[in-house]
Amino acid sequence: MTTTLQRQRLKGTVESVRGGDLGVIPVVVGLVVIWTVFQILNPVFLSSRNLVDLAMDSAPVGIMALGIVCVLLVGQIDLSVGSVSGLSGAVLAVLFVDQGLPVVVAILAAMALGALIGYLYAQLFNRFGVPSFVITLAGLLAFLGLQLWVLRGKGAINLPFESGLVNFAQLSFVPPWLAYVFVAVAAGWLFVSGFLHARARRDAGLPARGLTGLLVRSGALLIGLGGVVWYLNQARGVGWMFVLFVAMVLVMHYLLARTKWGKSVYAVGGNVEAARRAAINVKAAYTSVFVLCSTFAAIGGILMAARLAAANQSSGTGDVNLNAIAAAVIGGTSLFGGRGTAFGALLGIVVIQSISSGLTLLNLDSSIRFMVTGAVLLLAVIVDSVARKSRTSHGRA
Amino acid sequence: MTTTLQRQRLKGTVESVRGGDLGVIPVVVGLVVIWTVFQILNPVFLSSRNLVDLAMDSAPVGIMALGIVCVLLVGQIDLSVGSVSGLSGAVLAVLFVDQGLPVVVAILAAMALGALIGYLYAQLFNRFGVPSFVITLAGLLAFLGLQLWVLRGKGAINLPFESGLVNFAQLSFVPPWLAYVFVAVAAGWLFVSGFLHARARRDAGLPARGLTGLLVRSGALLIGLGGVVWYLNQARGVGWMFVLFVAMVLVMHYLLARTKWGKSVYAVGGNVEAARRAAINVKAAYTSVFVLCSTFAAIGGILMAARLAAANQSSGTGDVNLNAIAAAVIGGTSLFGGRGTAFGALLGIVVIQSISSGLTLLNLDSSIRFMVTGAVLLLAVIVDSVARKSRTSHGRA
Amino acid sequence: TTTGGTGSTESAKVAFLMPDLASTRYEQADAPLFKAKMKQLCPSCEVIYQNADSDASKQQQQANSAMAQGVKAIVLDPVDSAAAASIVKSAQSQQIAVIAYDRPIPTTPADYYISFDNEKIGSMIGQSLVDHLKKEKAKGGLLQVNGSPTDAAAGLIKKGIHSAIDPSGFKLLAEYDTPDWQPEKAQQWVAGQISQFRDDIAGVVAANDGTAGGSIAAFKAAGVKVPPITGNDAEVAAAQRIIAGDQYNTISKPIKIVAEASAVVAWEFMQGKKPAGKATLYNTPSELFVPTVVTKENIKEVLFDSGLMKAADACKGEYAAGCAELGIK
Amino acid sequence: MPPILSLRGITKTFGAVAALTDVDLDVRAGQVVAVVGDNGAGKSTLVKVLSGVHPQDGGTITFDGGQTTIPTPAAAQRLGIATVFQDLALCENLNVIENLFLGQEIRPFRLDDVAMETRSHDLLKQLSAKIPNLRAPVAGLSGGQRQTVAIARSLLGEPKVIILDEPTAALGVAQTAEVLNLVERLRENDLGVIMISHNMADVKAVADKVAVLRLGRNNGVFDAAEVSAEEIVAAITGASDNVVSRRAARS
Amino acid sequence: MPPILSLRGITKTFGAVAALTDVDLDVRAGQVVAVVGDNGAGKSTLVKVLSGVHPQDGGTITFDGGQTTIPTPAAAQRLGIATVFQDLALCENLNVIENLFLGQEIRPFRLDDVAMETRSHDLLKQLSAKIPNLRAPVAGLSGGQRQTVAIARSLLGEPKVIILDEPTAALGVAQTAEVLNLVERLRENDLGVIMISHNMADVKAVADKVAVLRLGRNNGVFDAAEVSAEEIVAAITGASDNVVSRRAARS
Ligand SMILES: Nc1ncnc2c1ncn2[C@@H]1O[C@H](COP(=O)(O)OP(=O)(O)OP(=O)(O)O)[C@@H](O)[C@H]1O
Ligand SMILES: Nc1ncnc2c1ncn2[C@@H]1O[C@H](COP(=O)(O)OP(=O)(O)OP(=O)(O)O)[C@@H](O)[C@H]1O
Ligand SMILES: O[C@@H]1[C@@H](O)[C@H](O)OC[C@H]1O
Ligand SMILES: [Mg+2]
Ligand SMILES: [Mg+2]
Repeated sequence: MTTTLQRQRLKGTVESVRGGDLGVIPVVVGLVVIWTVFQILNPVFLSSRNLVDLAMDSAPVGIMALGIVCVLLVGQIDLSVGSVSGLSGAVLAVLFVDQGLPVVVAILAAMALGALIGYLYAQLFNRFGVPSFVITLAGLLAFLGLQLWVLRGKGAINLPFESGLVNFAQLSFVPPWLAYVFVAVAAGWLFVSGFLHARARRDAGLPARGLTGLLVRSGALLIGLGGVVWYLNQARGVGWMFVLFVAMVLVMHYLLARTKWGKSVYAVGGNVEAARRAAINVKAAYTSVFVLCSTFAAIGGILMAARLAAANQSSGTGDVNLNAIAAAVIGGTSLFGGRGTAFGALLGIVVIQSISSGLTLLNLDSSIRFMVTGAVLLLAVIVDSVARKSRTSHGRA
Repeated sequence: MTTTLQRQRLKGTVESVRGGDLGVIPVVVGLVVIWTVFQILNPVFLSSRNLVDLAMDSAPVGIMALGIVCVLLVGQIDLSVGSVSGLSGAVLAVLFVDQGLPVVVAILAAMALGALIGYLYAQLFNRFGVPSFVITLAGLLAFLGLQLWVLRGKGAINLPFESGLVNFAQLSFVPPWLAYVFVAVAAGWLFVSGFLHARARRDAGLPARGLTGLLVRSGALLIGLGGVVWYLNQARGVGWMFVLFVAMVLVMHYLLARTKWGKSVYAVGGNVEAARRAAINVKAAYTSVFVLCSTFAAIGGILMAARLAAANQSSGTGDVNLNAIAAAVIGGTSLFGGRGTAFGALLGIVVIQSISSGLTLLNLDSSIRFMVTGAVLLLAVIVDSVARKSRTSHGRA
Repeated sequence: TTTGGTGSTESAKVAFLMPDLASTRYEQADAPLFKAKMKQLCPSCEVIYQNADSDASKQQQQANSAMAQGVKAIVLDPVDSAAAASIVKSAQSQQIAVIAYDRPIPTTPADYYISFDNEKIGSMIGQSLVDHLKKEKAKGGLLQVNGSPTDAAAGLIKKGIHSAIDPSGFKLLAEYDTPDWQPEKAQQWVAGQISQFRDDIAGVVAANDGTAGGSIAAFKAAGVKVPPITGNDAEVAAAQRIIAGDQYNTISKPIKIVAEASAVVAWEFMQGKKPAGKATLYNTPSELFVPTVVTKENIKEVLFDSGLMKAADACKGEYAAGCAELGIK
Repeated sequence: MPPILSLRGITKTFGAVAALTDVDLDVRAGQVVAVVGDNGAGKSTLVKVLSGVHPQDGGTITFDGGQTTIPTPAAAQRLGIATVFQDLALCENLNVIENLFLGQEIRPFRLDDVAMETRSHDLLKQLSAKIPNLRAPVAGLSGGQRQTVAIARSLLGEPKVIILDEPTAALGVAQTAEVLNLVERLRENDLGVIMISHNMADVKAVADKVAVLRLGRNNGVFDAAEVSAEEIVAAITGASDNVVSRRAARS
Repeated sequence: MPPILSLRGITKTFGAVAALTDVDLDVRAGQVVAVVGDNGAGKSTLVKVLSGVHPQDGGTITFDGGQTTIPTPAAAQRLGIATVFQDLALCENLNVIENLFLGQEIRPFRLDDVAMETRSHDLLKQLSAKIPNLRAPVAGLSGGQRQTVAIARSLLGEPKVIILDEPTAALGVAQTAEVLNLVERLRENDLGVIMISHNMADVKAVADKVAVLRLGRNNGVFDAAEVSAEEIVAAITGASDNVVSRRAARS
């Protein structure tokens, strides 16, 4: 029986690829296209050095996009992550530099403020049913005001370069040997957990991945990730801040895919009435994602301030909001709720930062740069959408 | 039979108000609260003079909000109305001032460009299924770039104060007698059309509004609108630009409520698959709203440039986008499609402009101003949402 | 000291990093002038020009990217003076010279500083207006339209304006930080103040030409006489308004001079030299230039006779008559 | 008389699932063909092919003598095929009248609400519908009320073929009887009717032919008058000894 | 033996529509009560009151001897009331297994997909479900497949009362027979069952009592063994001369 099931499974995979269920493959293809073109236009683009920067720059907004993914998954939105990140950076700077509090206390305070803001949003949403668009638009304005007020009479505050925080965001890289250990552990863990899982499934008479499949998968991870690490190590290596981002992606992936809470988030986004009737605490689900999102925005703001070694009045304004939301959407998260993954945030922000970094290297007029950014963004997503569309026309709407 | 039906109808109305189906009443209540507070804080607020400005300032972004309402009705979004408006103002200025073309030609060209942009969006949406969020985000960037490019080497272009266009947006007001004629015609038309309609319904054996009801309704309009006109006439009166805006609201209201096209828009937003199965040309519906929205954005941009008597590189940036979308949402348009009205755009923009105007008179620090704007916005919408919520809990979800 | 970057001086790279698009000068004046001068000094050198669009993080990315491309010097107009410290640190650790341009970097000394300062600009336009009003024996108070509340440079201009008008004896009726420097916002705010103060407004200090244009439109739209209004940047549109008598002043910054001076300094750094400044400010060898306030009286000489602006651009259509009157050809 | 609608070799797959394989079907004017089959047998997929919702992957459709394709619902409407879908496909935000006339509004540029409301009342009365308020959004309707609205919808226009996918599933006894009456009237008016149903009593009551689908393939076409319910069930389940017959034997 | 669930004077209005007025109902453990009535009679509203979806406006609910309120679905779940809704209420974006275990997942912090998948297979097999792939989103399922999933859902946990709103409406003949078998098993296991149905044959086959709702009010409770289908139909339609009897007379 196992073998027929395995054959079924294989057939399923093949069919699902043929049927257009390509997961993240299209975004990756889009990314490869972008990278190739930029590399042809300027060979610095794929240099280790530039990629090291690209990875570091992705982290703060990427973390914010991770929060946005959660909010979008329940079918809501948060327009205020930019303001919250700016406010959080300002609070951090005032507490740490102006008030001389220990940096850890300042960080925790900024994060707590973020969480509180999310909680406030959730209360307004759950009690009054105000659309989250409006709540967070109000938040966008109000917290920008608060940020200006916190920095009033100061303008900008420098964070000391010597502080661990700034060091973390600018200069601390994983020692090469440790990076390779990480890769090995990841591949090993993927194999062992996959193996145990497959065995449990087989014991229960369910179709399961074969040993070869598991080995290939782990081997691919080992070689792929190992290659990336090796290449980045040609320059300064893998930044700890990027490691933090990836770790957060993995944790969120686990929470969304492998816990009851995660299922409740998808359910609320898919059909809130069905979720309610399944006795899911819908309000708690909303509260959790709003709190997560604002807290992540605060973390993003802290890292942005640390990377800049300064907090100022314009931190978090400009395109931070749109970039965070766009990263989530480009990574395949639906604006209508119920569809998306944590990895999407990672891919999406890498697409956005690649476009930005590639264009930076091209030395264009701002007018042209805006136009090209728009065009490239569109192209990257068209690849993805066409694939998705073929899936829909195959009836997997 | 007619009388029982009439009684039923009356009962229905009473019940529906009691059941929370208050239409626009809650937003109006929110507006009254805002007005009262600002008037107490600064008696200039409700002066004829200030209200005249408020009405004029509402028109450009209000027209853009009208387009947003249409796009939201089909469950899509346009993030680029700001950029399109800025581009349109720039094109107008270049053609009219730099190239010396007749103003009408310049206006038509700018509008045609807007329509073309909408058409382009619709093609990308219909063919590739790219989420409109991403398409219009790309448009936001690309058309901002184009605007900068159109104005390259110039920065800002003055529109002559003497031109009819600038005059229209700044100084031309409806002569008092004509304004009263408009009011009388409106009230008369409301009565006559209502009467004819009621007669047709009665003839068909359907319940219909009674004569008293019709008279009361028209009388209320006559007195209400007449009062407004009288008050504005204490200062400079009713601006033609505001009249244009109101006329566009009325036309859009007619199109949405009383034509086959309007029903198709609501249907696509309510359940696109049901609309498709009802042989509605879904793609045409999307195309029409995207074209409308971008065209309205272009008109808004023309009027903004006219009101400022200049087109510059920052026109249409900043909060123009968010204000247009927020006006639609505050006016009760759902972000998920299928619910909203043209009048919502009018009410929404008046709420937003009232907040902005009220704060303008209060001479606050910008940090406080942002915070207060956020808070007031939220309060205005909470009133509305609470009413809506009571409707939902009455089972009219 | 010039081991940073690759290749010889002949084909060296230099970065020219500008802060925003809100003001058109960076893209339209500073960058082309710098490039032209650089070309003249070193025909084979490459200038990497970037504009950060008011985003300090973006500017940091642009600087990192320039360093990855092996530039030997960076001319930096910081979006945020505090945040620019990171760029200076990082560049100096790679032996890349940083020339602070337009705005200083007070906390971490750069290698050189070339500017006219924004605070000074604020005080000059304010003072010019106050002097004019006193001469005209004007009555009433002033409105102050500042730049973006999130823009550090706007903060400096604002400070400068206050230094001129606070002791002037004219009452400050109200002031406003214009979000994103948007002329439309300035217009709406000024319109509100017109409703409120009517004839009490003796003049308006607007922080740049865009907000000045918005203020003027507000008076026109209210059907009220336009009082004297300041500006800053010497845009063509502002020159036209000055010619037409709608705007009182603007300020012309010697962009050509600073841009070219910075090119010369950058080239010296690229060759491994260490130019000494004319002065020392913020612990940095510095060179400061003085801008010129432009009014109807001197617009011909300052803007047109000097070749900064072409009559063909400004004297079109309705402005032809005004130009003729002032003898601008 | 040739069939008004004739399918040959219709095939449709969804990813790995072959919903229809090589299906044939003929419907004549004035004939009621019941299509029956197990859950997931492909009945609704067949309906969707005929109504232009999901065009087939292979096979041919002949309508009114000529070979044709039905790429969209609009094409189906043009041919004269009206459909009541199993999942109803109503717009929850629109009211009953708007749903009834969706896409077929009277007077496109100045909607004639009087005519539409009158017509709605007539149509629904004919189906014994109990709907308190035609001007309330369908979101508040009961399951059977919605089904009645969907059925009434299909009677607008002048269709030549009507396809009903489980039309009586949610209907009360009275409404079911009315729908069966209606189907008989449609036959009298020379329309072709395809009715999907799981209810053998209803099938036996109105169908002329019974076509059985099993696992996406034809599994026999029977003359309704001659076949017994047990035989149909056997064709559906693929065995004469099945849970239905066992239940029947038990009681 | 006292009823496990007992309703007195339940009232519920939606705006102008009085969906339920003064409704009483009793269900005992080990008893199957069929609730029948015309479309819009208020059956589903009654179900929603009992499952905490729309709390009643007036009246009392007694469960297991004590008076109680059911303000939310979670409260219903805590009491031990499981419901299959007429509109099914599945999450289209989740797969069959996820829908089955929604809100009742095994091992909240490290989901046990092996156990859940095994259990799903068992449950669905018991209902003769034909579902090609349990890991595909329910969006692609046929009407009957969805209904089977919804029914299977209600059997998880340890309910004391199961409410089925038109459980067999979309089911094939085999699946219908399985569900009727299931209902009988539930009775044997001493659960209380409320079954809404329009199908008199099904009602007669498994119900112990038949409660009729008409226009939102009680219209009689009958002993299933003693009442004829015609009598029930007469109570539903409010007249012994009705369209059903006329059809029956005609054929
Ligand atoms: N859009 C779709 N995507 C994927 N699979 C689908 C889709 N639509 C139908 N299927 C599959 O095709 C098969 C046939 O489905 P169909 O709806 O035609 O069945 P049916 O005979 O109508 O069943 P029922 O009696 O339950 O309504 C089923 O296995 C179903 O899961
Ligand atoms: N959420 C709601 N909002 C407004 N009216 C409602 C709502 N739900 C039900 N109704 C109305 O209440 C009445 C009873 O509806 P209910 O769904 O209980 O009927 P039912 O007996 O289940 O009918 P069916 O057999 O058609 O399923 C109907 O007239 C319906 O229109
Ligand atoms: O000229 C001004 C510039 O100095 C300032 O930094 O930014 C705004 C401009 O208008
Ligand atoms: Mg079906
Ligand atoms: Mg029901």
